[in-house]
Amino acid sequence: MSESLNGKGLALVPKAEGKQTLKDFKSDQEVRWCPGCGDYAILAAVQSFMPELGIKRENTVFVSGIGCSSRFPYYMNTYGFHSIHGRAPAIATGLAASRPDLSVWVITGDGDALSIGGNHLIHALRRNVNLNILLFNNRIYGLTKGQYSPTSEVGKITKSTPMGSLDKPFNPISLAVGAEAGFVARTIDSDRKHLHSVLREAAAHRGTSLVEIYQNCNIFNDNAFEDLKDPEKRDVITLRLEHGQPIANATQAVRLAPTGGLEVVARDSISPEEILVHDVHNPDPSLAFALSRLDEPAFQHVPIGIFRSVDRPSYDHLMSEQLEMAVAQRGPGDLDELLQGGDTWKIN
Amino acid sequence: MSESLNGKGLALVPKAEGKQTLKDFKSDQEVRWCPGCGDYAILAAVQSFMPELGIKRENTVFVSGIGCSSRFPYYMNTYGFHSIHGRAPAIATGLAASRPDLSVWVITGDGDALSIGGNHLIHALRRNVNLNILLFNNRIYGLTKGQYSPTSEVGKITKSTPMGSLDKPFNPISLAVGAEAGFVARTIDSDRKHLHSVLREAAAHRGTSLVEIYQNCNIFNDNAFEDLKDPEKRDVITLRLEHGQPIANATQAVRLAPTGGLEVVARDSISPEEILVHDVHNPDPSLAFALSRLDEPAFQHVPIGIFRSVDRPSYDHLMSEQLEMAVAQRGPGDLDELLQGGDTWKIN
Amino acid sequence: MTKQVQQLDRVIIRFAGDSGDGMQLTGDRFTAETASFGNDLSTLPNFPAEIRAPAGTLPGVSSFQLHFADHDILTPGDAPNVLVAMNPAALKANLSDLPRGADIIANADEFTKRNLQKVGYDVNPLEDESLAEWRLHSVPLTSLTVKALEEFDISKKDAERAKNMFALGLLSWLYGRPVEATIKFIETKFAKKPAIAKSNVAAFNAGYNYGETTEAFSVSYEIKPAPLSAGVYRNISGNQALALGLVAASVQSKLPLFLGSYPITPASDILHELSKHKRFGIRTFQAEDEIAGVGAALGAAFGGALGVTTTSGPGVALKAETVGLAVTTELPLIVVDVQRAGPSTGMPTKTEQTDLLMALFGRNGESPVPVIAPATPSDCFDAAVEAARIAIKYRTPVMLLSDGYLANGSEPWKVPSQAELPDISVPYTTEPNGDDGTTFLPFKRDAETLARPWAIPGTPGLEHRIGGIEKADGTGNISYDPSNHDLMVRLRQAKIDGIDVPDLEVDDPDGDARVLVLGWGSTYGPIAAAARRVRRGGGKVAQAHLRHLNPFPKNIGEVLKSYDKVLLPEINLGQLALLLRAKFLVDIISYNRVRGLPFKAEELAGVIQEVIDSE
Amino acid sequence: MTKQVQQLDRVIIRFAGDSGDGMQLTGDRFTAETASFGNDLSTLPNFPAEIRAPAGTLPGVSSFQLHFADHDILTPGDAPNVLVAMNPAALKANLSDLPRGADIIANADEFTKRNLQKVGYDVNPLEDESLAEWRLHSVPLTSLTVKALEEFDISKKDAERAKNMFALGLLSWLYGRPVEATIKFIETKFAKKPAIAKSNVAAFNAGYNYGETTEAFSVSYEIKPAPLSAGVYRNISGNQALALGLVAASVQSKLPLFLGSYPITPASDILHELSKHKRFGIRTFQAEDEIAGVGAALGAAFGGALGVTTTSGPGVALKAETVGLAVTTELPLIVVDVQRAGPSTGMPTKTEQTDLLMALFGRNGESPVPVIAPATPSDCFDAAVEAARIAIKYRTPVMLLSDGYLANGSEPWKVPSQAELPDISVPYTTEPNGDDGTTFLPFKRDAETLARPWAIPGTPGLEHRIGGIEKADGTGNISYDPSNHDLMVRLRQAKIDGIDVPDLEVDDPDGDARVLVLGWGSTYGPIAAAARRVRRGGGKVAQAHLRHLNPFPKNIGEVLKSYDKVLLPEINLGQLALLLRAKFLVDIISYNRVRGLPFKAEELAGVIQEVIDSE
Ligand SMILES: Cc1ncc(C[n+]2csc(CCOP(=O)(O)OP(=O)(O)O)c2C)c(N)n1
Ligand SMILES: Cc1ncc(C[n+]2csc(CCOP(=O)(O)OP(=O)(O)O)c2C)c(N)n1
Ligand code: SF4
Ligand code: SF4
Ligand SMILES: [Mg+2]
Ligand SMILES: [Mg+2]
Repeated sequence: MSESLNGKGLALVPKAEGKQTLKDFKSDQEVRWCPGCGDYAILAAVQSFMPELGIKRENTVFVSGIGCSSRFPYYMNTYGFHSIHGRAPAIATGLAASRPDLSVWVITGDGDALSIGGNHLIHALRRNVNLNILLFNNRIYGLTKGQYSPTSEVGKITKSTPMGSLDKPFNPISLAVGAEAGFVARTIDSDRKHLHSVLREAAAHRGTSLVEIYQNCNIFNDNAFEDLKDPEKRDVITLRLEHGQPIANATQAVRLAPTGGLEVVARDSISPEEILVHDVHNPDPSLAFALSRLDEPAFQHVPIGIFRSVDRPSYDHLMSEQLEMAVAQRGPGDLDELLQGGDTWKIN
Repeated sequence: MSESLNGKGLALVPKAEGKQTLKDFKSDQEVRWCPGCGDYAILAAVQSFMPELGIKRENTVFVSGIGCSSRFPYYMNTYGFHSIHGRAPAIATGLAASRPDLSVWVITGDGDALSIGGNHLIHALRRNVNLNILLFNNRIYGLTKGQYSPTSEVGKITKSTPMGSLDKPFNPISLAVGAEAGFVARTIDSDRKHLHSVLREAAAHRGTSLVEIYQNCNIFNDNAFEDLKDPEKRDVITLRLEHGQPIANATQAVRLAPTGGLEVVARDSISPEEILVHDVHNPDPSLAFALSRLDEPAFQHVPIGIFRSVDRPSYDHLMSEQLEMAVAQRGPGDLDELLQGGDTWKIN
Repeated sequence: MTKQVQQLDRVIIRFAGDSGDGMQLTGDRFTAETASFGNDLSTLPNFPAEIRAPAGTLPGVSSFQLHFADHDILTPGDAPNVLVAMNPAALKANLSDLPRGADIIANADEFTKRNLQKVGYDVNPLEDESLAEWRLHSVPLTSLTVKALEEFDISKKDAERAKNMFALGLLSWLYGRPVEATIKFIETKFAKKPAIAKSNVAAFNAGYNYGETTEAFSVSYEIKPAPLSAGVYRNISGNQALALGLVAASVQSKLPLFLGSYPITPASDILHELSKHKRFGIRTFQAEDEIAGVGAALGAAFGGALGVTTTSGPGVALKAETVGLAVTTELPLIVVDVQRAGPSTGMPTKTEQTDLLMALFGRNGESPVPVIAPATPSDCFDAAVEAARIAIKYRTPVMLLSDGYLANGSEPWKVPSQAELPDISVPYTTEPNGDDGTTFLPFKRDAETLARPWAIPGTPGLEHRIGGIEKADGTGNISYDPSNHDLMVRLRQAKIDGIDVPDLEVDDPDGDARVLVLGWGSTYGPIAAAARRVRRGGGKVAQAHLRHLNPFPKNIGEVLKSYDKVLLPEINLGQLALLLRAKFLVDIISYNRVRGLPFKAEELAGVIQEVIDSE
Repeated sequence: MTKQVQQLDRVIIRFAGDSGDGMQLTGDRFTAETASFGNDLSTLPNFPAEIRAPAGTLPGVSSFQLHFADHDILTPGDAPNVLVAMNPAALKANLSDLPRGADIIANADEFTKRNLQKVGYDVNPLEDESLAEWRLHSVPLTSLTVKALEEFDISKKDAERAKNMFALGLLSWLYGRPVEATIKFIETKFAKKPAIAKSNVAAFNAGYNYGETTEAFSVSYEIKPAPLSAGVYRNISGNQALALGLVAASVQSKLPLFLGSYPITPASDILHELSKHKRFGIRTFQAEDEIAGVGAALGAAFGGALGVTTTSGPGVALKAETVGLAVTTELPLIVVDVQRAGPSTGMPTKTEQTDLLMALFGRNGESPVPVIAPATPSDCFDAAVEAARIAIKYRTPVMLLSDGYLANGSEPWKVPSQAELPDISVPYTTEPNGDDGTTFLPFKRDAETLARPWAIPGTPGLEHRIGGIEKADGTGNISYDPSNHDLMVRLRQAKIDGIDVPDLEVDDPDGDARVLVLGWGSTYGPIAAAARRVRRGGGKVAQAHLRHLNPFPKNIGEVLKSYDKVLLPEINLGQLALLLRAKFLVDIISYNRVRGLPFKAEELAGVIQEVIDSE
């Protein structure tokens, strides 16, 4: 039974009756990000994407932590919970595990998800609760006005690191793959079409999907992802990951390195058959991991898209199954029977 | 300057004057694990190993969290801190970052390190503070009397999971590699020689080294690693990782899979040149990650040894450097100068 | 040989041995026999933090005390009448609690030179005169057991291990306990190892027969059943009762229960128990830590579940931030704290009442929560239902303060039928509540309870967002307005202050006491027993026990002021006293001992008498 | 044209504009000019939580208030004499605070139809009669600035942005402020963009000249320097003072400072400030969360550092468990809580005093910690040194309770020289302390202070282990002994109770007041100002301010009892009142407002007078 839901992330969520539009998903709250913030584009993309799912709006919930990005739920005309810093995956786990009829989205930032909330994130991933986690990675703490984050590059000069940061950043994709994630993807605020395509697959995946979204913070870390937006550079550094397609762009291509692992080479230096064909469903996460490492040195070749999409039964589903099995085996709970269970005696 | 300390984990720790023995490292406290617990063997191994380091005993500190394993510091005649559940990496980070003259060891369990303490662990690994983390993995919560842990196999029946656990376990090696760890190894309680060899390299590594130690809990999860100890099975399932050596045992061998990643094949089915030669210093962690996945299905082929040992400057060292640089640039701090800094005015 | 049978009205037995000797099991079985016989009873297990502390050492001693009687009793007893000591360590660790004249049944086989040395006995106390003031029964329990099991095909080790069953058999004979259930229990427990099952039954029977047939014991005792009120009874520990209370709360509120928890002594058993009841639609989630445990419970509550989290002191500290979020989002949540000795890790297996002020104040900002504390093991059931009632009705997190003593102690419990339990259900909000008939105001309050509506995802038309930032009264939109904040702070406080809490009842048989002894939580038994003693000695004392620590019962100020003196024993440094002094400016007399153990009734009787005498 | 110069003794100016208008910078610069001129002053920044809230909206308004005078003053002032309103939102948001007759300088250019609509003005208030009761100066600040910068090679946007400098220049002229430092400041700030630097200076000068040469303003004002005691002064905010105090504590204790912290408003600036002072050997560690921040600080303390962690309310909740570990391991640690409005996330940029009870009780078990609260921004310096002194001397975590008002507010500070600062160093233990001369007892206490020895790793012969489990008195070995636990609980409490704390000083000029107004923390300024007002009006009131919240000064009971009435204003629901009532059974009169804002002196004066009148 659990198998049969694989790939059907929303199978248990009731369908909407009429046709929905972007407007249905806009709340009446004034949006309060800085003018020019990448969060606007993501919000617009998500609002325009939601009708496509065709599920009841009231069965959709956005849960967030704290950070600029975590204001997101206020702007969605769905149920929403703006919780506390780092804990959204935990809160969403309880919600999704007890309500399989909901479509639950977690909105989080690089600090929220990877600094204070790192543990909840990796546990959500290994558990595979039916959640879609959108990680807005701007490589900075926005809301607290510009300290470095766990995805900031080494040597970053910020308010808290006037001589440069010392610690090696996390690669969210590598971390997620190392944490047994079933669905891991990366996209970017400025590319609505790509964002939609990734959200579509994330929603379809039944289990925890992690989507890293490169997001520009124009106030504290402007142009962090400029190379990926610059029309001239964009196409030569981005490596689009598409299932069943060779991983390459006009000038670069990925192949198996002779000593193991992957390498990026000039596309015209190898034959087309040598180019690695992407398999998002590969049960072995090793290649997805290797792909996640290609962005070193930074922004020379950046894979974008779905790194891994492998089904396994979701936690909430297995939990429901145990409840059903318990009833099937011994009947539904009877309170009197339970209370009077064990060694009892009677006094008249 | 930071480069020059690479590989010299104890370079800044003062040397012992006389020769030390195992006895020097035994405290006067009665050891209180269950008879037969694997922790005894690890304790004996560590106590017998410490003299080899030749550093001052008083400059050695063991910091632990909470759990059966975390009692460890009481039994070492060094400085010790038995702290709170999951927080040992954080506490040790403050200690090691402020005292480069200490050899700091963290003792932790699978629950302590990977459940409640997961976030501190992964951040310690990416930061690369000079710590040696020994993770006693018995795949169970011992101290709280037998609940499943984040390394328990799916379907495990325990007090808290009478119908079997639902969540996919972490693979501590994969998680660590995904968290940018520079040094990651696995060993086992019963093999003192191997334990010593791994501890030796861990201590030599300047930065955070994570050593997973398979440990038998004979009370709540007996024989979890029996296959690795059974004289008949042991040699055919263990894959010893040794730098510069082919990864193979009498019957099995590891090679690059034609579709990427690694695979284990019958040793006699391939030519010796095809066997993957282990390179612990590979800067790309992809192969170390792939090696960590070989233990699927469980206990068919289990790599043991050092997966990865790659140098990069340690956090504590970089921090000291910034302090020195600040002094070099502007001289040592002068309190009067500081207090009177900024816009001042004088009233007579 | 017919033996003499002596009538007793009550007995206190303490089983003590090595952690590996199975004393908890032995105690549990003796308790079960005693319960089914119909005595009133109360138990106190006491075990080391180590899973298996080194054999034969003092820290390795595990004990189980049982008090049973032909009348209703209140505590596991101060001083045992009988000590079963399975080794020298058990004798040494417990002797100081034993009044002169009490019986000691010692396992002579274990009093070897090596074992004696381990605990610092130079000579064997069974053989010198040092125990002359007690009634010593030196019995070679191990060798008798091994001999009795000679014919069985089991290892010597297994045979030796059955010595606790021999001891249990002997004690069962000594106090005329019914044995059938124990035999059945052994058979079920070892169903998969028939040889072990049979040999344990044989050891049990051998012990029983040893008492009956040898001359070692010349007297056996009879303790009549207690005249309990009619009904079905079972023996129950506090953790079990609490878990069952939560199941009952789920059924009676018609809400699915979601438990988010992280194991910790002495609370883990609630998680274990609840995880068995999936048939009731109960979801138990072992989280990665306490923060995730409470977070998941809160998330489930947002989704319409009865969200519960269970933990002990250090875990409560970790949950503080999330409980604050529950306070401000006004969602129902039950936070169970099975208090243990602190600070920090403290003494995890020992009891204490030191988390009251943390429960009340351990969060940033003005963050009021109701606090409830059960008085006895079985009362944990009712307290859990009451906590759920308040959480649901008022949409608030509720702190339920049990402790290590209640958690593991047990007593007979008159099992309620479902029909007797209150209906605590409150319907979700499903319709718009705005004046215009279409808008939904998530923070528009019920005029009577001040509770806000609970509209759960899946309800069309009521889509709304909540969060930790201050909310505008009514709409719930983010608000930084100073007056709104002041208003909301006061409304949240007023909601908690207004919770309907039953009046405090005072027990004063003669109605003319001038001294009131007050308590809360698990000190109920010792305080009530102490009051009885004092009254038996002619002293006048009134007694009252607080179950609601926040808000207090409405009549409490009046009660406090109507006595000349108020004595408040607490297993802390005076936490409730601080609250009462502050609120009522009454000069409460505190009596505080923080020893990780429950009070003794005798000790408290002395303290009460002193206060009376100082009048 | 020579203009009239009018003498004033004090002025309150509020700069208000959009978040993007640079009001904080403008206020800071005006403050710096005012400070260097020698007035006494006090400031109150007030900004939205959003980084850049939508332009032109009410939630996007950012303001900065400055009170300066020719005498010593205590607060940033209740009601501005002058409001600089850069747009309609700024006018609308602040008008209600403005007494009739006050000056309004409004940027007429921004009062466009669109901007007016955004905040719900139907007609332009600059043009109808609605502001008739104020003195309105409608100045086209933007266009004047743009015009003044025509010749510069900068974008129109950059030119417009300089309008705050124009306003600053105008106000500088109006109040006769010295301008050199501001010009230098602008040049340094924009050193890398010379065109911007030059144009900003030009805008500033243009504003100044506009005042001097046009007829728009006919009067300018003179406020003489305040007769402050001789010395070097600087203007300082609470966060800055606290950071410098920590640096000083490190120097004066001869201990390297280790800060483990996680960013959170309004505490982050302490992290920022300390991270600049690496020359002092200060290590700042931005941790993954608050738990790691305090954990690392504690680890560093174990290694011999002055361990510090800085945070705000929600972060304190998270640190509770680790602070408990520090309590039981008895290691020095400073926990700084810059309180903000709660509960939960609350209102992060607003002030509050609601964490006092959490600081005292927010941990499991009996877990006493000293608590200290600074009274004014500059007092944060001394409070930090005092916290360090206690932490080191008594080997204990210390809670230092600042708040959002102190953190961002500023005042002139008479800079102490290092020679005036106390030596707070305490040597590490380096020798065995056992009676045998060779053993080391990590929990053998100093007879006077009850502090345990602090022997750090690297010290030969003193190797020892500490931890969170209860420790045997003296040896520190794990102990489950009931009497030992009771003893240790009491010893830990006695150590804190015995901390040497200066007596509470009472300010009662005439010595015959019957009413005492008491406060703690940041309410000092408004309370003292209120007391002055009351006295000026002939009322008799004594004033006292608590810096040590735990333990209390020894004489406090006596002080409380020597007045008929004690009034205690707090920005919470009565947290200190609860403690004092409990301890001294005194019927404290509480005055509580929880609006996220400091009290106003006028408001408190009224309350004090009422209490006096009710005598
Ligand atoms: C417990 C707690 N600690 C710290 C904070 C302060 N804080 C709020 S958001 C944030 C980090 C924001 O960074 P990120 O998650 O990257 O979000 P962004 O603002 O960049 O979208 C911090 C440190 C808090 N609100 N709560
Ligand atoms: C904050 C907190 N939560 C929970 C506990 C209870 N606890 C102690 S050890 C432990 C887990 C032990 O498992 P592991 O780390 O694997 O160590 P082991 O005992 O197996 O060596 C737990 C849950 C605690 N002491 N503190
Ligand atoms: S600070 Fe950065 S992330 Fe935050 S709203 Fe502004 S631009 Fe966006
Ligand atoms: S419970 Fe398991 S891990 Fe703990 S001491 Fe016993 S055998 Fe070892
Ligand atoms: Mg960010
Ligand atoms: Mg374990």
